[in-house]
Amino acid sequence: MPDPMKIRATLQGDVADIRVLMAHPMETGLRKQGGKVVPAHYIQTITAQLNGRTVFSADISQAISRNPVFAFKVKGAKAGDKVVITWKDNEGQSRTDETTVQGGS
Amino acid sequence: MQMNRRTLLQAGAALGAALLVPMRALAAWNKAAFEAKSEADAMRALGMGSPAESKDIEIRAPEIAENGAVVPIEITSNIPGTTSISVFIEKNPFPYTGTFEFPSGTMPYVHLRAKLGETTPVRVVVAASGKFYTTAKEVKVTIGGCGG
Amino acid sequence: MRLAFAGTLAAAAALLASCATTHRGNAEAVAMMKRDFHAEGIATMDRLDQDAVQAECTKYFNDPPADKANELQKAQMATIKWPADGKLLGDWKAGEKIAQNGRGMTWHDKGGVGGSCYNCHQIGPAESSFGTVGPSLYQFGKLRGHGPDMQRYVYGKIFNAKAYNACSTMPRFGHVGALTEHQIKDLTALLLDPASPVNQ
Amino acid sequence: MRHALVLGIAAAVAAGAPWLPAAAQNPDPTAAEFDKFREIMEQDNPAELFEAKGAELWKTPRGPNHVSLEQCDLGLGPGVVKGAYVQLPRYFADAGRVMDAEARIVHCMVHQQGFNFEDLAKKPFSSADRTPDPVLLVTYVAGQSRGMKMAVPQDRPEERAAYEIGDQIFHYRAGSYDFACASCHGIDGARIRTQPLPNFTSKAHAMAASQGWPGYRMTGGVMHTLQWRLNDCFRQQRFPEPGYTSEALSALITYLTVNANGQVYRGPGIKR
Repeated sequence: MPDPMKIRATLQGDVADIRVLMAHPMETGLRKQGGKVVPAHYIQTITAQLNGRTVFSADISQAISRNPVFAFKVKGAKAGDKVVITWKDNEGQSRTDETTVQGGS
Repeated sequence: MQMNRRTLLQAGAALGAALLVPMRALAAWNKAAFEAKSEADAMRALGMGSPAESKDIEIRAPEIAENGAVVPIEITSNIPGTTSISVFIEKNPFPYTGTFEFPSGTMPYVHLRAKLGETTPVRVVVAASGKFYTTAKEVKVTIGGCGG
Repeated sequence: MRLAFAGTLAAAAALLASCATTHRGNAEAVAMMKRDFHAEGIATMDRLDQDAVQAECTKYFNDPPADKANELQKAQMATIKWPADGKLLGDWKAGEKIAQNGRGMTWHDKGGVGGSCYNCHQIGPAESSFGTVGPSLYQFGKLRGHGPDMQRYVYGKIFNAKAYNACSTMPRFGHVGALTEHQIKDLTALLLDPASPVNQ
Repeated sequence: MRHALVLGIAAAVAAGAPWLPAAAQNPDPTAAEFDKFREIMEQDNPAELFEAKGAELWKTPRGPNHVSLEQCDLGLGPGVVKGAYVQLPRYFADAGRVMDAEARIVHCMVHQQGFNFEDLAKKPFSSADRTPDPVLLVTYVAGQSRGMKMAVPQDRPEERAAYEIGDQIFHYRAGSYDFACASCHGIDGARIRTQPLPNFTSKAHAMAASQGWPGYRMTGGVMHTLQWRLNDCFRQQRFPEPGYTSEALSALITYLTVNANGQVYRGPGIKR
């Protein structure tokens, strides 16, 4: 079971600043350990929903850093809106976490 | 055989892109693009043709990266109608790094962190109203500490 | 701003001067390290034992009295093994590789030892990732000449930096057997050979 | 004009200018570029992922004795975690020695949970596929002092002795290359390759020894503590290996942290 994400969603005016940390090795398949190649293992797709509507999606490669960090901004959000983020990796593992938009400055 | 398959893939990708640009370009994780060993091949697999140079794309990334394993990159598109931002790290073994999609209501902005194997241009291609625009920024990768 | 510059320098100098007369014992610390450290890989426990240079430089915060410094330098000078063939300049290209290599003498290092030169010095113009613990050596030969005396100085300095400055931060690469005669010749060439990029 | 300003700042930094804000302090253009992005990196720091795991671990009954660490005394009384990290190292009567955070947590794991010290000390540092429990716990505990001022005690004679011994270890030149900690970290404004070297003998830079540790290290993408940092420093120093959580390391950490008392600790950080 993959470790949970850390999601922060803060309102700035009516824009939700959404920042996410994901626990994932993002193995390139090029790294060697003890003389053996560590197989590629990396997140391929990410989707984010705000109150059930897709607001962000990404297809990514193994060149994204280990323990990935992403941030994006969604207009028309309000405090209490539900943010759900899902990632899927090349080994078929996935993880979904959620948070609510926090009122900010 | 190889040629045919490749041509077919390209055609498929181009067709897909042409049909879906306003809605969702990311129909499926584009294996051909991600496995391409050059930026040009990857862009071809993504059906981007030759994007026009644009000054309306901002890339914020360090001139010299403290560590090539984690290079922060922030991209903002000021092109009206932006639907996606794609990133290519030219000198990486597989340059195509990803595409970020923005349905209407999401600002054309993304922060990501990427691995850079060596000093390289980071190229961004923006899709806006069915057209492609590009700009690039060079990031230097150096030896950091004691090297031992 | 200029005034502040002069003022802070004076303060720094006063601070340094006060350190020069300070020395102290460290028996407790040494005993604790000998109890709490252990040999690892090639790093045996005798590495914690100080020789005269290490002991005196620790004691005097790297600023021993002049007569003590002279005495140490004389003894260190006597350790330098000059090449039997009398030649001090090797191949600057090989020297550049040695200067780049920061490996050697740590716990699990095996094989070749590098000079770690770029860790502390600017040297060739092509390498922008250089340290500043030591002075810049860029254009060293061009600025200071490359005659026999300079060759001898550079070779000797790399072999045993403490022969010239008792408490130099620079390791004694030849004296401790980290670099070979051949490697030191190559590094000497990197700094002095008129064809070396250092002197372009 | 600009040139004069840069010179002035360089000189001020060389002399350790406490009146300048941290952001204005870096005269080295490479280091200044790193500083510019440091804030962005810190804003979203994968260290938080490890902090969260450490929090779980802290309250989970574990070890042969099947108890949690909730009764572990980090110096502020059993179970008090908030603010404990910025007041370590300190003297613990039950152990008869000064202990840094990791030494103390390992002590609790051994004496309360029943873990074997030798097992914990066998591979105490993070690798690509493994983050040892003490590392997660230290990260959690450190996070519970975020935003607080360093207040490492020097009330007891044992704590003052630890500072003095740490000072001596810091200046002790030995090993194949004649290095002391002070060789690289006792000078102002220098760097190794492109990596700036804080001068830990200067009050102005002292916080650099605590700030950012425990830290998420970009190289390898792993979490490391001060115990690891000092271990690897001694490796680079060409010394033998210091014992994990040994008194010598606690003494050195005491020396490095006391000098920063009064400055604000920002929590687990991010490192090159």
